[in-house]
Amino acid sequence: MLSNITIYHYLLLAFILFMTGLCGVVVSKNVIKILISIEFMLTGVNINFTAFGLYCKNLAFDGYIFALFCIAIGAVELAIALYIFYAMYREKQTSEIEDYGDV
Amino acid sequence: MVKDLFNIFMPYIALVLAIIFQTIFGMLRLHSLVFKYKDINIVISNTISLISIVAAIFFTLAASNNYAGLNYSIIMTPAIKALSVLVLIVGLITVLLNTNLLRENRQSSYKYHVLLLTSLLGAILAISANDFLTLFVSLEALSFSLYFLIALPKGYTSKEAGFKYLITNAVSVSFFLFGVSCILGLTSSLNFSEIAHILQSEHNGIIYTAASIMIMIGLLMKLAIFPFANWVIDVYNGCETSVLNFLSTVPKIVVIGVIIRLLSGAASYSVELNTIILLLGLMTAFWANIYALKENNVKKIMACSSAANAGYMIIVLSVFSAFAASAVIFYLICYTFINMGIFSYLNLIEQDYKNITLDKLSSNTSIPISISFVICVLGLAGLPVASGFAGKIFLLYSMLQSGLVFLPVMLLLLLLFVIALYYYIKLIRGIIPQNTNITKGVYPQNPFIEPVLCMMAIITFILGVMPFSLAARCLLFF
Amino acid sequence: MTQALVFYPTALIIMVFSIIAILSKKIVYSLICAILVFMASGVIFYVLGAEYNAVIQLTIYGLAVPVLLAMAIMFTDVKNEKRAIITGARRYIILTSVVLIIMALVYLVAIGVNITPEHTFSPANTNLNHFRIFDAITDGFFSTYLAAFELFSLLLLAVVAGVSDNAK
Amino acid sequence: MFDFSNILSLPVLVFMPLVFGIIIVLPFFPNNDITIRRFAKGCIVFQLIYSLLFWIFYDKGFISVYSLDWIKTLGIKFGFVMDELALVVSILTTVIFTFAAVMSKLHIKHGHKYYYALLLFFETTILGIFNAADIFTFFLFWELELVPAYFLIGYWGEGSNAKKSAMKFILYTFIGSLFMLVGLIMLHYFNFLSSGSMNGQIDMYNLDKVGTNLQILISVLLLIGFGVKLPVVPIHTWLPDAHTDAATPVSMILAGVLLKTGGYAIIRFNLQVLPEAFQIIAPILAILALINIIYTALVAYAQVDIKRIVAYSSISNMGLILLGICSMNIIGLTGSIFHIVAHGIITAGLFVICGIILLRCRERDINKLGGIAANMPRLFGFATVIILASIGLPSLAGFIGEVITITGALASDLSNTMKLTALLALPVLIVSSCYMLKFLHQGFFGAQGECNPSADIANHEFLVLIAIVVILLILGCFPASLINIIQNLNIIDGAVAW
Amino acid sequence: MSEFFRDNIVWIILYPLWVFLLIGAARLFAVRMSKKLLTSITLLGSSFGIIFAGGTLVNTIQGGASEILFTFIKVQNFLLQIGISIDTLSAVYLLLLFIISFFIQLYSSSYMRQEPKYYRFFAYLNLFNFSMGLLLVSPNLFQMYLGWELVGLVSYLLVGFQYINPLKSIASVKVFIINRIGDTAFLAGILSLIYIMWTYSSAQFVTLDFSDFNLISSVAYAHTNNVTYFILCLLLFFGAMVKSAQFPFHTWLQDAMNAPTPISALIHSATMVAAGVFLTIKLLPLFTLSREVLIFIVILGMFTALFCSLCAICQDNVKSVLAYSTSANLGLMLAAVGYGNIDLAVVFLIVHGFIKAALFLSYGMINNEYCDKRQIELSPSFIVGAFALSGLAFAGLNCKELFYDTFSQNVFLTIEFMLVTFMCAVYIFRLCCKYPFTKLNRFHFVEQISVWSFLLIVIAATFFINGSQLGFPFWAAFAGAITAFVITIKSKDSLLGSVTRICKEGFFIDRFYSRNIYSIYGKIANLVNKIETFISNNKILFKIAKYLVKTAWRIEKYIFELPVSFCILCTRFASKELEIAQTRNIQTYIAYGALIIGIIFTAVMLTYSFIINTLGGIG
Repeated sequence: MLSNITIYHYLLLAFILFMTGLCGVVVSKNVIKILISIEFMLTGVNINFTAFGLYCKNLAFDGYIFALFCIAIGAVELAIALYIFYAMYREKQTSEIEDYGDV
Repeated sequence: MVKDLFNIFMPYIALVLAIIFQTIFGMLRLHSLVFKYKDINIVISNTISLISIVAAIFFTLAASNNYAGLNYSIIMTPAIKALSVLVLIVGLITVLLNTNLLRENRQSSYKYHVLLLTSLLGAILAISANDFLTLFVSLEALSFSLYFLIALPKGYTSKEAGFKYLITNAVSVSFFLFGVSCILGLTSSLNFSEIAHILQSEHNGIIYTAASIMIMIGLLMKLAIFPFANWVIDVYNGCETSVLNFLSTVPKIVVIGVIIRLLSGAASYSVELNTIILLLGLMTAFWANIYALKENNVKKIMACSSAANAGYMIIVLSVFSAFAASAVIFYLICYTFINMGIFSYLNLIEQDYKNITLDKLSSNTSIPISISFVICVLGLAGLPVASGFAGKIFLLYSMLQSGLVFLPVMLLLLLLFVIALYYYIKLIRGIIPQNTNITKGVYPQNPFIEPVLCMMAIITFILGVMPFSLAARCLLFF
Repeated sequence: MTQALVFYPTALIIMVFSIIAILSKKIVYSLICAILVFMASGVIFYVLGAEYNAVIQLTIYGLAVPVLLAMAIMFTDVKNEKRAIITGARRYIILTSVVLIIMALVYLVAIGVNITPEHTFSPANTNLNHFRIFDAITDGFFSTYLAAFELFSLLLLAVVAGVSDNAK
Repeated sequence: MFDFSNILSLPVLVFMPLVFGIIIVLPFFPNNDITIRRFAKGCIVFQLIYSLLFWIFYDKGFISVYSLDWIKTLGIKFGFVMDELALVVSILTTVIFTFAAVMSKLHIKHGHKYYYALLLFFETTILGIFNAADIFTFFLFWELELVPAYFLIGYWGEGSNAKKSAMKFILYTFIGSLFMLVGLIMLHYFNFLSSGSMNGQIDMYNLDKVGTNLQILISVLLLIGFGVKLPVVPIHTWLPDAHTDAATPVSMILAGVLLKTGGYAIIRFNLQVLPEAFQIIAPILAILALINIIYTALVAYAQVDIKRIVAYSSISNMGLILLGICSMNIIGLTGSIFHIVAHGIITAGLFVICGIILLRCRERDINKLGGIAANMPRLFGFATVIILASIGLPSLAGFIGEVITITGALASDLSNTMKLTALLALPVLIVSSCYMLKFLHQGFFGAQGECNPSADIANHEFLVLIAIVVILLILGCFPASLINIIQNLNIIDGAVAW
Repeated sequence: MSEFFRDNIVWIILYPLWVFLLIGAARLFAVRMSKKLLTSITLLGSSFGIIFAGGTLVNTIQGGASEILFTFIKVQNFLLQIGISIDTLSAVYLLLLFIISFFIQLYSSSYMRQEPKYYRFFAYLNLFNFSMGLLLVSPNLFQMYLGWELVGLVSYLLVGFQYINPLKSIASVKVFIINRIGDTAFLAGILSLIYIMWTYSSAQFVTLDFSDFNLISSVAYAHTNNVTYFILCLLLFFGAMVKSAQFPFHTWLQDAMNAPTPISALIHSATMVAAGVFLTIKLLPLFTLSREVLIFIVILGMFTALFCSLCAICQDNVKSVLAYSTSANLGLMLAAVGYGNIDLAVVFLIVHGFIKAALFLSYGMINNEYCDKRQIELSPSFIVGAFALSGLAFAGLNCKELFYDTFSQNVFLTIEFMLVTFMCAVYIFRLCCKYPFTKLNRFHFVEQISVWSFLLIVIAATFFINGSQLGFPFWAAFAGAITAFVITIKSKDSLLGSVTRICKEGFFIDRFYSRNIYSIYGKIANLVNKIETFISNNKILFKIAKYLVKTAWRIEKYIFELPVSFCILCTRFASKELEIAQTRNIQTYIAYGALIIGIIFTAVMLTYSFIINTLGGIG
């Protein structure tokens, strides 16, 4: 049983990674760690997509394509986040998320 | 392909051309080479954007109804057309109102236009997208540009608002993607039509509902639906009004349009999903209305109102029927115009005050302006003469049509309208001039604001008094 | 069997290091762990037959993103995190996540015992022809997902425009 | 020969005040208080004359219709219709607005332009309610009336917390009207299901195929809306506050006309459209009406604020009107409509008196008032007549309404509850005389109180009061003049025919 | 000729109304009008009234007449008409009304000459004439109710005439409200009767004409059980009871004594209060069918007579004594009506009216409210009236004898009647003994005319009424008079100085009225006084009413305002909580969001699976 790797193994892995990412978003104190956690969530999603891309009956490999877009967009999102974070940082000189709650 | 071009892509191409032109123009700083006048770059880029948006509106209207392109990944129906035009109109108005924003950021005027046009492009593409990938990318285009637009004004608060919007969106998009991946696994397809076709023939288990809910979370977070609604207050508060005008309407139009399509196709076969959406809508409306009661800051009140209105629409959408969809679209149209009116008034005030509280609302005493504002607020409150009244009647009627089961929901909805009335009246009360010294701002006024506001009030009034033509049109959509 | 031999260590790396990345107090450690997780997921992609995804994952998440993050850490002079006090709803969300993960594990074990053909996803093509996959992907990019693809490029342009001016 | 009835047009009747109101607000209009006041007064008097023309050219079976497509897909029209009931209440409206406009002279001290514009707008909305032919037209005006009412109460109020009261009024009414809206929509929809055609006209509804339970549901939903306006006891608490805090002319309108819209609507909808359901609800409603009558009369006695006393007496009288409607026969209905008119005039008169006292004495606490009779004998005379009318003395209008109403309830065939209710409602004659005479003798009698009223009534107040007294006397001595008009009403035939 | 009077009596009844309106309009528009003119037009009305009523009386001896003037209300089968109907009774009563009115108006012109509100007073007098006329000539019960209410109104207005005095104004309110109770019951009775007739009679319209009353009563009696019929009759009789100041409601007459004395004479002793007797006579066809009602009327009347006489003995105030006496005598009249002797009741009504009016007037003549007088004095005419009232002489004597004859069949009634006669003499002569007599001056000339006219009428009536003999009532009255003397002398406050002293020295009297007997008398007086104060303060009623009002107000404040305050509280609480949730930290938002959506999801899924498992699916 364990030697036979099915799609469920991948899905479980993806789910665990996603949940870990979610927990990370919620508990992290540092902005950068939050961003990393978001990337974890996206990675989990990507594993899901790739697994489905391989394992389901879709011959167009939509899952792969979707995963590619996800990777790219995730990176862009991270870049924007860092940009805005840096702009904020210049005002406040702190990287703790708790300190960014003035509005 | 040529036919495709004319039927679907011409609006996009108009916008894309404008984006490219703006980028080149701005990045190379051509304006400073050609013109010496300080504000001329703002004028030029405004003009280009306006022309492109008007062209896009024109092309959208000219496109044929009912067309699908790119292997059914993009489609065009009358409803989509209407919503696209609505989005473009919001873009147009936003461009007209941007003086305050750009005055402080003269250098980044082109940046503003590129981002605005990109988000418009993303928005209209998202409305007509027929598969999840296109939808995902266009939604991201919309929100990425919005991150920048929110963070664009100088100062810390706008940055924080942008950052919060970003984090919320990133998490919600992750949920959305997870859901989409599950749907992909279940149906082996990303295309809405195919998914609907497959789901009709297959049994839907808990995984399906969970996946749909995750997709919905991704979408509803943009609407500020209850458990994910708190961001809306912080973000609106830190947002500049012309951007807010955009933020409070465009994502709403897009997401409602998408949800209508999803529910009418793929996801309408799950009672659980509809129930959850209904519950979320009700909770949102309660949360927003109650939160707004004690609020004194107009932007925060508008944030709550925005969430509450999204809640009403979601409630009606959950009892999905063709009539309900038409009613929601009608309501959405009314709401958009009202919202634009209100934010243009706030824009007028924001010239003088950064933090708009209720007692500062009356700083401008011009009578037609005040009356226009009052008409718009009446529209939000759903009192007659303004379009919100007709919209609410349509919403309720569609609930009734879906069966007597929804009578309690209808009554709850009514209760919500009443609670909402309380803070809308506070707004109206705020507009009545007190005996305070009126301090006019140092800046020259944006000449577009007052005409825009009056126009919105007139539209609201006309839609309120004679809703029939538009309503009839909306009924034909489905 | 070879799949299993690759899968389990990689999965273990992903799980362990992702948790370490979240729990570690030093932000640099988190970054390193994150890099490990991203790379390991690249391996997973490879195992799943998506070489292109794997390559892109490794280049973007393995190189570009860590560099970006490292620069951000450098620029922002990040201090080590104080001990996280997890309160309120956050505590419950962690609890729920853990419970959900355990439930999923149990579910998998239960299913793994009685996997029936109907419930099993099988690979779409047993003989994976990598060129065929490549064809399919490019075909998708330039026919069905053309709009998305183009829009993505415009998105990049907009982001560049957005970032360019003020990030001195 | 020129036929005068050709100039009678319902849209003109309804919208004329609005047009005048807009003219006042327009920027070119002189911003002179006196000019504005005279112009507005002229408009309202003109409106009165115009509405009286409808009465003069009234002949039996007279129905004037005006209709325009509004929302075609739902069969909703924008239409007006005037039958005898609408005629009677419309004239009541114009009369009371005339009184209110005349009384505004001393009571309104700021914001003349907007005050008079809103007053005219208010008149339009109320006339719209009374003459609406279509349920959505009706609802439109019903909601619209909140806007001027809110501002008139809140911004020209005499009380210290006028704005709060206005808000309370708005919220109560709005809650009610939303329930009503559900009811109306259901009515419309089930009419469509039952008759197969979308139709919004009030007199065309046909719910034969709709189950009784559903009809009751609709009827109850509508009643919640109307009950707030009427008001029925558990949901009446907005009324004393609003009436107390509003300026006197506004109080006159509120009590004289606005409450009557509730009674009117119950007759129009619950009785005319949903008679079967109302047949079942009526006995229960009659008990509520009884509570209304007796309970609020008792509460009125506990009040010390003169305007509150009058406000509670209004509730009590509205209960009587409700009782008459509940009896579901010609006598009761005639009594109700008669009492609608009579009480409208009486309560306007009472508020005029309160207003004059407030203005002269700057005191509204009944314990601190006193001795007005000695200083203002003319006011005292009028007050005596109006108060006597309000406690139902024969030869004045109030008595006729009360007697016919109670007789109608007694003659009701619905159930024995109604008869018992009718007899139990009679003690209101005693209780009402208690609180009203308390008002009279504490306010007017006795040695001179703390306040020192300086002057007797002014000329314009005199005119209003004499008009009120004359109307009360005419209605009280020759009630047949009004009853004969009401008798021709079609609803009444319907009520018997079911 | 007499037909002319009969047919035009309606103008005579309407004339006072016009005068009233004329005065009102004149005052309203501040037109000056001389007092003489005013008095003369008023007197003109009354004098013509006397002529017409007399003429009509002559005519009606041959038979009555009735005529419908106009339809007041006509809704479906609810028909109320205003008309005029004259029979002997009403003609006699009208005559009484106009005669007394005439002289009292004359009297008032002198009495009220210092009153600044002279015009108003005369306007009210005219209004009274009109409303009383309306009541008397009413062809149906409903019109009678109209008049009934109107006379009540006039009474109220006149009691509160000196409203500057807060005590008087409160008294007027009390008078009105107690009258109102009776009126309401009366109205309830009328409406019930209408309802019964609608249900059971074949007639299309129920007008409640007095001419139809035989039919009406038979129908009503046939279709109701005994209790219902009794209650119905009682409701109707209630009106009469209150108006005639019978036992539990007699207190309003005391309050009514706050009115100017001419009014006490006109309204509160001679005419209006006797309307109850008039109504009872009119409704007798209804009452006779039920023995219980008649018994009730007799018992009530006799009891009131006894009770009020007892009360009167204890009073010191002349007007109060007279008021109690009025109640007592009206009780006697009602008892007579209940006993079936209508003629006696009517005769006594007239005689008593004149006597009482004369008594009041002669008291008021001296003790004018407008003169500042410290001490109460009486005029000689008062003693003449006292003789008549007590039954020692003149028409009073005749009536008492007739009463004795009527009641002689029943021992209890006879005894009671004797007691009443005895006490009547006691209280009236006690007054005569207590207060000194005074000389009249020329200012009282006009007043004297009125008083002596009344007394002359009474004296003249002696010769027209049968039964002038010195029977038991005379002796009872005589004994009463003696007792009064003795009591007055015994008590030290006597003002008849010399006589008092002589009697005091006579030891046999001292012995006779030993301390014990005297204290018994004192105790009874105290007891009666207690009951009286208890009733007159309306303690129970007041307490109940107060409690009701308080409770209602509390409900109003605490319960019906509850939704509002509850909403406010809830909203406050909720918005506070929401404020806490709005932490401004984006992580908490996400955390709460994820948690809540998880809970909702789980709950909904569980609910639906439960529904599907238990109900086997929805569709």
